[in-house]
Amino acid sequence: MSQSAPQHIHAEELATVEPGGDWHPKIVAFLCNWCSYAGADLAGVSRLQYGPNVRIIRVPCSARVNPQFIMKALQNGADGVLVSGCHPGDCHYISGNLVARRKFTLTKRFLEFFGIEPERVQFSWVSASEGGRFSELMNRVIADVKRVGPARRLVKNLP
Amino acid sequence: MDRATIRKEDIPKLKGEGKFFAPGRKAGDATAFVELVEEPAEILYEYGNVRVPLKQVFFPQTEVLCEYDFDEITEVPLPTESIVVFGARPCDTRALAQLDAVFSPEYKGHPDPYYLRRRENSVVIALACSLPCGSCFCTVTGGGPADREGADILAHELGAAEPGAAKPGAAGSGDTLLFEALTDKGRALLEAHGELFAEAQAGQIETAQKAAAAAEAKVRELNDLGVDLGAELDALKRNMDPLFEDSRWSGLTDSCIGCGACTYLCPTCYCFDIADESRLYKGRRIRTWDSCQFPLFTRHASGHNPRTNKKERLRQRFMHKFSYAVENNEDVLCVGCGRCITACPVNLDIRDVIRAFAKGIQSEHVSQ
Amino acid sequence: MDSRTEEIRQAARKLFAEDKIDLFIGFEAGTLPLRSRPCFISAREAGEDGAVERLVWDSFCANNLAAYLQKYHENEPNRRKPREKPYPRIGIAAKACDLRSIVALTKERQVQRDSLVVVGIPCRGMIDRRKVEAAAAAGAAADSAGGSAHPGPGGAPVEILAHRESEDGVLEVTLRGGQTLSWPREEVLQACCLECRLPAPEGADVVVSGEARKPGDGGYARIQEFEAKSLEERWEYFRGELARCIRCNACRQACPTCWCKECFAEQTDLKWIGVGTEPSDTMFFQIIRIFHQAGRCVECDACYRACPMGIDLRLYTKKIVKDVEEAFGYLPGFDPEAAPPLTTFSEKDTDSFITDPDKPAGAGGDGAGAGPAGHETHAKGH
Amino acid sequence: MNTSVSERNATAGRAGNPYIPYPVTIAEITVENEARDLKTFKLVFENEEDRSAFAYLPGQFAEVSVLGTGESPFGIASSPTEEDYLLFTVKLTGTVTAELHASEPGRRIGVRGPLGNTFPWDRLEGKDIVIVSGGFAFTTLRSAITYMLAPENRKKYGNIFALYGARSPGELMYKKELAAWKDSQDIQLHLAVDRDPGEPWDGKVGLVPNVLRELAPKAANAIAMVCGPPIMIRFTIPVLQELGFAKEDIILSLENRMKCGIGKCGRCNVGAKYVCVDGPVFSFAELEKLPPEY
Repeated sequence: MSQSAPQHIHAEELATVEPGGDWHPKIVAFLCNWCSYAGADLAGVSRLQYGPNVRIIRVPCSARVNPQFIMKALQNGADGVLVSGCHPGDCHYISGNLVARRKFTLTKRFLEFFGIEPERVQFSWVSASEGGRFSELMNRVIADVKRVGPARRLVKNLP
Repeated sequence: MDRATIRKEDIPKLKGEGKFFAPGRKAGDATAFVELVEEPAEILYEYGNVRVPLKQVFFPQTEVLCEYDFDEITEVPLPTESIVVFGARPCDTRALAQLDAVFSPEYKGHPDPYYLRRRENSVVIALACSLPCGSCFCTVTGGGPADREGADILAHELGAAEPGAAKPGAAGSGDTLLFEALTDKGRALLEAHGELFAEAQAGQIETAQKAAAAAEAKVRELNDLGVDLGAELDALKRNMDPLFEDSRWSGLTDSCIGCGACTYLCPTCYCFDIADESRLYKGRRIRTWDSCQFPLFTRHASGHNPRTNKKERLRQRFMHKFSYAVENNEDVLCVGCGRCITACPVNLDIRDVIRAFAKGIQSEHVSQ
Repeated sequence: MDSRTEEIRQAARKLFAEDKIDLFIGFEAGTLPLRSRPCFISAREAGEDGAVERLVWDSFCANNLAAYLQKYHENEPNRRKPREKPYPRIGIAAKACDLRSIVALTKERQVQRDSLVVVGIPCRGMIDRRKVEAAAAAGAAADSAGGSAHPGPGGAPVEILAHRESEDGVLEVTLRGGQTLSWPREEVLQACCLECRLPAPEGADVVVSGEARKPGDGGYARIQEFEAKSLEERWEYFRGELARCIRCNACRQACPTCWCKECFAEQTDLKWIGVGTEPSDTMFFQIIRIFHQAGRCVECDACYRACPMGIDLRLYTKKIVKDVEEAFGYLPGFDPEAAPPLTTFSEKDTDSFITDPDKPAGAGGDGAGAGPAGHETHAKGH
Repeated sequence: MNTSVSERNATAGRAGNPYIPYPVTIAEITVENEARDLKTFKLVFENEEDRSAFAYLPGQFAEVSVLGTGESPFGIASSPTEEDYLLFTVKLTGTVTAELHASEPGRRIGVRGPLGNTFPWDRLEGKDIVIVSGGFAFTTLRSAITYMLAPENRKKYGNIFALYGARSPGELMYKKELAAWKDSQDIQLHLAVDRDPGEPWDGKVGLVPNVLRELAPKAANAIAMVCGPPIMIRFTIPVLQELGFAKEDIILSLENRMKCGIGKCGRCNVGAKYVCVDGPVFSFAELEKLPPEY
């Protein structure tokens, strides 16, 4: 198996990969421009170590993240999805993340209800000054996803 | 050997090298959904009709046309497996004959290789309908419970209950079937499996004919819509076109919610969509069932839509079946199976439409 | 037929006579047993003999009529000039759930409440025709020695030719073959009616007489039971049900609060899902479709009834209703002022689902939502 | 009405399968207008046998196929007399056109066709030709004019009159061809813009129907071919009738949403006629009998 998880892969093939073995999960992170993305930046500038498995997508605000984004990432083969915004009360747009929090509360519970592993889709708050927190968060998410193994549910089967 | 009998338990032995489809129950459905499944062990004999029509076997909901990697196309080989279908109701095989016409190279100049290939490799055994339901109106559209069109073999259950018999328990209790070969393909199947068949007795043939006649009378009794569409194709052709502007359409379509249940479950509706789906540059081109009831069906890229509202879309569905198809195909694109009636979430009933326009269609005929 | 049929007709007649409405939406007798169907009577038709007399009320008026209103009361945010024609005034026979949908649509400006005359009907519950068919099949099998029932169209296990409802709440059906079977209607009511917490319409303009049924308990216990299952079991149920989906959109179209002009499933510039029946596409569609009903769904089960393939996703609609109520204390009801839960927030909203790297517990477990199963997977992982 | 597809036994797609496109390469991309939303794509077949199988006449269209995005039908803007390539002029509208517009020369794409009927070439022989067009619908008429002006064809037709209008001079397409035709004795070309362009302009000013009335081409022994936006068509037809053109002698080209292009998928119908096989070319007399669903 290659360094990164393959983009298109059949469920059976995935099952042969040993969870926690050589496999590197692919994680999509939606980060708000004002806090979490800056936090990720700070983590980089500070040379804090975290797994190289993350594809960061910068969004203007965590409230911009539609549950469809998360579904689309999973359908396209992401093994994990992280959404992170400013801490409640710190939103650049005053209340964006508070509205988002309601949406994410439901999203999180709903996906688990269908049978999507809770480790797959995670939400967090990281501020611009929390480079350390960001790298810890990423390592936590990567470890969680590694534990549950490659995504099978919701992955679209394409040639 | 044109007529022969076979025991029901031997039916699965007709399966050739390829696929075998027969009515069955799909697991996990509390509402007795029935589909033509590939598991020959549990053939269902007692059914009014299967929920998903026979078209699904030859014109699957999703068909891969080709695969591609960036700009390199890989053709998907045409289906080669042989197909035996057992137990399709005559309305469904009649619908198949209509689809044959649409997908043939003679229709508008091009063949549909996927459909045609499956049909070439198939033998379709119809099972005469002894149990017409309240929503069946096959006789109105030119068919009947023992219609032969589209089938290679017509099977009759011997010892099935008379329709409407006081005791329903006897339905389908006979364990012998009478097969009538209708085409060379049908005869070939009978010959290939000669050991399973016994010669039909005159009495058995008579029983089958009687049952068929009784079933037909039953359908006529259940649903006399005041018009015989199959017999009046010329009148239809002349009289449907002016109905395009009829003011009754909007009343007939008020309750439509615009879903595609009627068209997807219609055995004759064949409209489809072609779409690409890929991840990065690798993917496939598929075609899938589509429905004239969806606004997107006709919407131009510019946003202009020739059929903007549900009245126009519903009218299209009926005009296609009762007018355009008659002009293009010399047939009504409806076999009276009643699926659209039972599947409709709001009980919008095609029989109401036929009844509403029956007079207009027939007037000329009557005055002659 | 319900004795209130006549009251509904009178209400409609009066509204037409006083020129208060241009259209009345109610129910008329269906063309199949166990069905009544939506009926539209325009002011022009109302004058004709027998037009208003088409209206009926019985235990089969299950469709949520609010689904039709948006078409007449289109919200046109981009309109520059004021509307030339006023919105049509519509009288509508509404059960409590229809009215709750109307309230939800009003809040979202999809329906002009001022142009509606709601004839509220205290609801006694509607009969579930699939339940009746299943009960009839079982009854017929038990009754006729050794035989089986005459099957119905489209895979129905039994063909019911006619039904009759008595005033004292008994449903009698006649099967092909002449057999009759009967049940107290309470036994064959829709699950959503048995569990309904708000059967009496509040805020209707006209209310017909009669008592609504006793409120149910909401049926959240079923959800808790399902939450307690393993992830694997939950996934298998979902996968199994959706394997039958044919993408006909009946669920979406029947839903009164699925009102988007362009569904995400049909957006082409950004293609969210494919048009075929690939399982991940049908799943994506249903997950998002139901999710979009958060704070809107009134559990009328229109989507379930509409499905021609008998796919049962009622667990998921109830789940979203339960989560919205538990997390935000909101139940879509009759109050037009209550803000929809996803348009607002509270600083006290839960943070329990957040992954906090500073806390050891970690990994995604939102105990509140996942129930024991979340922890179970977690434990399995170690 | 015209040469039907089946008679000419077109295969439409690779290996006899009408759903599989012929591979072609984009050889050249020309920006046609100032708004830059019209580009002409010159496509070259990869295989000689595909090129010869793709035998078409002006008026027909093809499905241009961008793998991964989809297919869209476009009228063929080149003429069969331009043997080495196909031309399609594409307006930036939806997803396929956006992908095409974002392409560079050298990209490999696909083409299925030729599809649909042709302009009524048998009937046009020996007649005077009146061409009226507005906007970017001029594409198949470029094909028709190029075809008729080819030396081997020119003597088959009488006088050729062409009126082509656009919003402004910058929106007129095919500048090179227009310049050549203006100098040609074989065709009387009139160009028009809707409003005074505020720049040097030696053509007409006015909407196409009005300019047509003013130029008043003769209807005797003539057939008119009209392509343009619906609003232009609506006002042009009465003018042609005033000039004495019979309904049968006004030739129009329709477009509707299409997928298969071969009369199977069911969406482009106008009444019982399918635009993809019975059309896109119809006479006004034929269209009058059809419901207005286009």
